[in-house]
Amino acid sequence: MFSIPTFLDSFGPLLWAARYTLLVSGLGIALGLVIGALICAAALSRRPAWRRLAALWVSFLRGVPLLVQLLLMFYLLPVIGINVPAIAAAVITVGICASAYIAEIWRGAIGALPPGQAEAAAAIGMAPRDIWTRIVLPQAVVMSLPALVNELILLVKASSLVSVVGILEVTRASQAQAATTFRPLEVYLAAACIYLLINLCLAGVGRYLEHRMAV
Amino acid sequence: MGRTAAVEIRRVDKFYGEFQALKQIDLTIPPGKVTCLIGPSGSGKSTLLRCINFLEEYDAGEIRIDGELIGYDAPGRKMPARRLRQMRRSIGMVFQQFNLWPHMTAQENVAEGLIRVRGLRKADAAARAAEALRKVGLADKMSSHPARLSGGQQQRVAIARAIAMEPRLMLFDEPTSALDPELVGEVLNVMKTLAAEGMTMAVVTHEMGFAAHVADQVGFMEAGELVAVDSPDVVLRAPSDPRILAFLRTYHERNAF
Amino acid sequence: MGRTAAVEIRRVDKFYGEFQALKQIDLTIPPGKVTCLIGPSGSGKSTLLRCINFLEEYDAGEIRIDGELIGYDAPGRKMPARRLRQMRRSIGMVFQQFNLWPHMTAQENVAEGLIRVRGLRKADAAARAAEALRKVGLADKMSSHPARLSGGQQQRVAIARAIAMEPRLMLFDEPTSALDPELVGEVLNVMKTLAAEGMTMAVVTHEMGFAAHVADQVGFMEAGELVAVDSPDVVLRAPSDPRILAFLRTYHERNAF
Amino acid sequence: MDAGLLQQYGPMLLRGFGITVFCWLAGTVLGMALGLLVALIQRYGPRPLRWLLQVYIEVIRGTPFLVQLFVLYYGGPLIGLRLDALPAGLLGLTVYGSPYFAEIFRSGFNAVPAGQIEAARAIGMTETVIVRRILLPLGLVSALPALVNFSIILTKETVILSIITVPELMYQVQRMSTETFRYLEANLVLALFFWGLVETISRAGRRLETRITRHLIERG
Amino acid sequence: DQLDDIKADGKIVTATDMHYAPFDMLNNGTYEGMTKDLFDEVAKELGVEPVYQDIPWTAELPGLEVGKFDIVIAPVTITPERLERYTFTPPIADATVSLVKAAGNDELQKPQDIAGKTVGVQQGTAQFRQLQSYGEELGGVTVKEYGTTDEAYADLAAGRLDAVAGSLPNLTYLVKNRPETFALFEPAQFGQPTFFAWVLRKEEASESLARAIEDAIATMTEDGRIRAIQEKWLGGYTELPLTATSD
Ligand SMILES: Nc1ncnc2c1ncn2[C@@H]1O[C@H](COP(=O)(O)OP(=O)(O)OP(=O)(O)O)[C@@H](O)[C@H]1O
Ligand SMILES: Nc1ncnc2c1ncn2[C@@H]1O[C@H](COP(=O)(O)OP(=O)(O)OP(=O)(O)O)[C@@H](O)[C@H]1O
Ligand SMILES: [Mg+2]
Ligand SMILES: [Mg+2]
Repeated sequence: MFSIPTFLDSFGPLLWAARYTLLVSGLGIALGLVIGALICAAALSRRPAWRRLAALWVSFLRGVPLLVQLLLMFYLLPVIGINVPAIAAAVITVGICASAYIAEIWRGAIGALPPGQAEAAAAIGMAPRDIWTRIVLPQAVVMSLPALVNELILLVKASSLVSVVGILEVTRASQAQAATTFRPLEVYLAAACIYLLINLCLAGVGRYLEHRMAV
Repeated sequence: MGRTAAVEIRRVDKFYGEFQALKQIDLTIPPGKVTCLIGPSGSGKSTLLRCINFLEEYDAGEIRIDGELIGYDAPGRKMPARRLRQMRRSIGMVFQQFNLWPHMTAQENVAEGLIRVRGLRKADAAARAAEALRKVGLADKMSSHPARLSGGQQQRVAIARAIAMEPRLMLFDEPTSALDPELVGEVLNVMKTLAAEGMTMAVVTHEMGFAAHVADQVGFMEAGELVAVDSPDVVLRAPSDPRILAFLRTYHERNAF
Repeated sequence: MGRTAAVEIRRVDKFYGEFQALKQIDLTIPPGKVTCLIGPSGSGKSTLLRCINFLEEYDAGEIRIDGELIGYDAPGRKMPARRLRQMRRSIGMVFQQFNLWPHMTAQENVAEGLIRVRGLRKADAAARAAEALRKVGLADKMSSHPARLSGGQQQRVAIARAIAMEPRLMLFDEPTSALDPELVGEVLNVMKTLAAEGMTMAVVTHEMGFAAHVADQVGFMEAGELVAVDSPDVVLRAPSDPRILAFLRTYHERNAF
Repeated sequence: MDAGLLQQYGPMLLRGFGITVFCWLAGTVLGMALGLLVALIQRYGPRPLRWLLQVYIEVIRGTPFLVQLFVLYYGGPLIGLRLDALPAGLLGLTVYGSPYFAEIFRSGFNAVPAGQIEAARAIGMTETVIVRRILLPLGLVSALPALVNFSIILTKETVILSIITVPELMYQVQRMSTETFRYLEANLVLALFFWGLVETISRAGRRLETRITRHLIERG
Repeated sequence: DQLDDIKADGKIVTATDMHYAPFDMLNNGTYEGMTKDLFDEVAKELGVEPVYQDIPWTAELPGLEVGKFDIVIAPVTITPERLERYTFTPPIADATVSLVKAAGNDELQKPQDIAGKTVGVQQGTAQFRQLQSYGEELGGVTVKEYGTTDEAYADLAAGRLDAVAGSLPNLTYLVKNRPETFALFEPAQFGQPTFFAWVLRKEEASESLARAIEDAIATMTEDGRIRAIQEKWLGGYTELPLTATSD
C-alpha cells in the first residue's frame, strides 16, 4: 500500500529543491521584516497621509492573493516594460506581501504597550527612530514572537506559490515527483517532512528568543 | 550643565473632552529655583507638569521655556517635531508611575538617553549611569530589570535616569512617593545640590515637609486652579486661604508624634 | 463582616534565585489589630506582605491564617488551588502599583470581585461599589477607566476595591503613597473604622505619622530581616536600635516646619 | 468581462463564493475555539499534556495544508477513514488553523501584565473567571490584529479545498478559465471576490479593535 | 518576426508543466520525457538552443499570451475552441481519451461498463468534454472533476472513484508504473481520436515559426525520429496527421 522506498527516494530531489524554498522564504522574511517595521511605523504615525498609505498597503496586499500578486509581478510588469528575473520577482513579491501581515502583528503588540514608556523617551527628546528601535520594537517583537513565528512559518509554506514563475521549490518538485511515481501520498509526506524540518527550526529560534528576551 | 532655564505659564487651559483639568493657570518658575506644586488628588498637578514639556497638549494660553513657546509655532499651529525634540532635550522628567523601560536593566535605563540623546559613547554612558545609580543608593541593583526591583528601587532608577541627563529644567512628579523617610532625605539632598548648581526644578509632591524645606516657592492647586503661589513661609507656614488651611490641618495633626 | 483573623509567621525565608529577600521572619499579627511594617526601600516589606496571601511562594517556614497553613499542605507540597482560593477570599490586598483592571471603569473594578467571588447580583454589586467609591471621595469618577484617573484617584479605586470585599484580613502595600495629606487623613479614618469593626490589618507604609497614629504594633524591617516589632510608642517614639534612630532622624527634621 | 460569460458562469461563481465564505467562517470559528482550548491547556494543563500539545502545534503548523488535506482525504481511506469532501475540508481547515490561533492567544496572554492577574487571584477568583474576565479581554487587545491577520490568511487557504473537489470559488474559477481561456478575467474575479471578503473582515476587525482598546490607549 | 528574433538570439524559450508523465518529468531536478526528446530534435532542425522552463499549467497560456516564452511545449489537446485562439503545431501524440480502473476490479471491463458509475477526470480538459458526452450517450455517468490527474488517480486508489478518464499515453504510463493498483479497460479508448500538440501565439509574427516547426516535424516523421521517440516512451507507434486539425 504505502511505498516506503518511494517515500525515502523522494527526499533526494526534494531536498535539492529546498534550496529555493530556503532562498525565497529566507530573503522574503528578511525583506518582510524590514518593510513590515516601516509600514507599522507609518500606520502609527501622526501624519494622516502616512497612515492612509499604510492602510492602503495592508488592504491591498492582504486582500489580493499572493498567487495573483506573483502573476501581476511576473506577467503584468513586463507589459509596461519592467522585466525582473524570476527569482528576484519571487523574493520581492513574497517579502512585500509578508510585510503587510507583519506590520499588523506588530501594530497589535505595540497597542498593548503601556504608552508611558514611549512618553518617557519622548520627554527627553529622543528621536522617533530611536524610540522606535530601542523602546517600542524590542518589546513589541518579544511580545509578538509567537504570532510572528506563525507568520514566518506561513511564509515558508506560501513560498511554494513562486513555482508559477518557474522556480522549482519543494512543493513543485513534489508535484513533479508525484506525477512520475504516481504515488502522491508518499511524495507529499516527504515534502511535509522537509517543511516541518525548516519550520521546526523557525519555531525553535522563536522559542529561544522568547525565553531569552523575556524579562 | 548649561545655562539655567525659566518657565513662564500664561493663562493655560486644558480640557479632557468636557472635563476642564486646568483653568487659566498663571505661573512663573524662576531659573535655578525649586518650585513645589501641592494640592489635592486630581487637582491637575500632573497635568500641568506634563503640559510644560508638551506631553499633554494645552488648549489655550502659552507656556514658554526661556522665552521660547513650547509646542506651538503660533496659536493652534504645532511646532515641527524636530524643534519640540530639541527643546525637550534640556527638560528632564520623573514620572508619577516611573515609566521605566522593562526590557532594560537599571543601568541600561539610565544609559539609554545618554547614548541616544546626548550622543555619549557606550562605555562613557555606562560609567555615568553607574555613577547616577550609586548616588541614589542602587549600586548593587544596576543589572536588575525593573520587574525585579522594589517600588522604591524603581522610583530611584527613574530619578537617576532623569538626573543623569543633566537637564536645565527638571520636572518631578511625586519623586518620593515610594521612598522611605531616610531615602526621601537623601533625594532631598541630591535636589538641593542640583538646585545649588543652578538647575530649575518643578516638583509635584504630597510631602509637605519636603516642600517646606526645599522649595523657593510653593503653588497650591485645587480643582484645576492655581489657588496660591508664594514662598513656603507664606503658603505652608502661614496660609491664609481656608482651603490650604484645611488641607494642611490633618497633616500636622498626624505628623507630630 | 465575619470573625476576625490572625496571622502567624514563623521562620519564613524567601529567595529570588541567589538573593535572600526574607530572612527567618517571625511575626504575629493579632486579630482585629493594625500592624504597620516600616523600613528602608528594598528591605522586603512588599515581599512579606505578598507571602501572606501566597502570591509569593515562601521557601521555608510557615505562615498561618487563623491557624491554617497557607499555600502548603505539608512542607514542600502545595495545597490544592481550590483551598488556596477559599483562603484568599477572606484576605484583601491593596497593591503598591494598584493593579487596576484597565478595561473596566472604576465602578466595575470594585464590583467585579463582589459579583464573581462574593456572588452578589449585578445591581447589588454596583450599589455597593458606588458606596465604597463614595467613601474614598470618587463619586464623580465612577465611570472613568483607570487610564483617565490621576495617580491618587487610581490608588483610591484600589483601596475601595479591597474594602468593598469586606475581608477579615487586609494587606495594604503603601496605600497612601499617591495621596495628598488631606486624603491620607481620610483613608486613615476609614482604616480606623475598619479596625474598630474588627478587621485585621497589615500595612506597609512610609508615612511614619500614619503608623504612629493608627498602628497597634509596628515592625521595622531591614535587608530582609525583621529587626524590631513592638508598639509604636517603643519603635517610633522611643527607639533604641541605632538603625531605627537613623531611619527616623531625617523624617523628624523635615516634617517639623 | 462580457455579458455572455457573466450569464454563463455568474451563478456558478457565486455559488462557489458562497461555499468559500461558509468554509472560511466555519473553519475560523471552530479553529479559533480549538486554538483557544489548546492555548488554555498549555497554560493550565498538566505537563505531559502540554508537551503533547506542543508537538501537535509544531507538526500541524509546520506542514502545508495541502499535504494535510491530501493525507486526510486520499490517505484516510487506506486506514478506513472515509469522509466526504466538505466534512473533510471543514475538519482539515479547523485542525489546520488551531495551532496558529493557539499561538496567537498565547502571545496575547503573555502580554497581560502579571499584576492584573495577581489582583484577581488575591481575592480568590477562580481561574475560569480570571480567564473570562481578565485574561481574555486584555489578551485580546494585543492579539486582535494577529487574529484578524490569520483569519485573512485562512480565506486564502480555502482555495486548497479545491484539490479535494470541494466546489469552492477557486474550483469554479479554474473551471471557467480552463474552459474559456479567459485567464485574466478569471483571476480578476478571484481577486475581486477575495478582496471584498478580506476587506470586510479587516474592517470588522478594526471596528472591534477600536471598541476594545478605546479605554486603554490613554496615558499610563 | 518571431522566427528571426529566435534565430538572432540563438535560442527558443519554451514552457511546459514538468509533471505530466511520460511527456514531461523531472528526474532529480533534471528535465526529461518524450516532449524533451521531440523538441530537442525540433530545435536542432531550427538551428537554435532550446530553453526549458517549468511553468505550472495554469500559468502557461497566460504567459504565452504576454510573451514570456515563444512556445508552450506542454502537450495540449487540440480542440476547436483552442484552435480559434491559438496556433497549434502538428500533433505530437495521440490524446484519445481512455479509461483506467482499480486493479482487480473485475466488474468493469469495457468502456460501456462505466454507465451509472463515478468517473474522475482533470478539470477543463478535452478529455472531460468527451467523457461527459460519452456519459450522456450511456445514459448517465457521474463525472467528478479534479485540478490535476494526480488527485483523480489518488481518489481512484482511495476507492471514491470507479474509473478515471485521461489520454492514452498518460494512462499507459500510469499502469506501467503501478500495475498492482491500476489497470486499463479493454479496450481503453472510447472517444473520438484527438491529438496533443504544441501551442504558439495566434499572430502574424508567429506564422513563420509555426511553419518552420511544421517542416521540422514533417522531416522527423519521414526520417523515423518520431517513431523512435514514440517507441522509447510509449512502447508503440501511432501514425499522426501532419497538420493540426480537430475533426
Ligand atoms: N485622559 C484623561 N481623560 C479624562 N480625564 C482625565 C484624563 N487624565 C486626567 N484626567 C482628570 O484630570 C484631573 C487632573 O488629573 P491629574 O493627574 O493632573 O491630577 P493630579 O493633581 O496629578 O492628582 P494626583 O495627586 O492624584 O496625582 C483628574 O480629575 C483626572 O481624573
Ligand atoms: N522578582 C524578583 N527577583 C529578584 N529580586 C527581587 C524580585 N522582587 C523583589 N526583589 C528584591 O527583593 C528585595 C525586597 O523587595 P520588596 O519589594 O519586598 O522591597 P520593599 O521593602 O517593598 O521596598 P519598597 O519600600 O521600595 O517597596 C529588593 O531588594 C528587590 O530588589
Ligand atoms: Mg498626579
Ligand atoms: Mg514595596
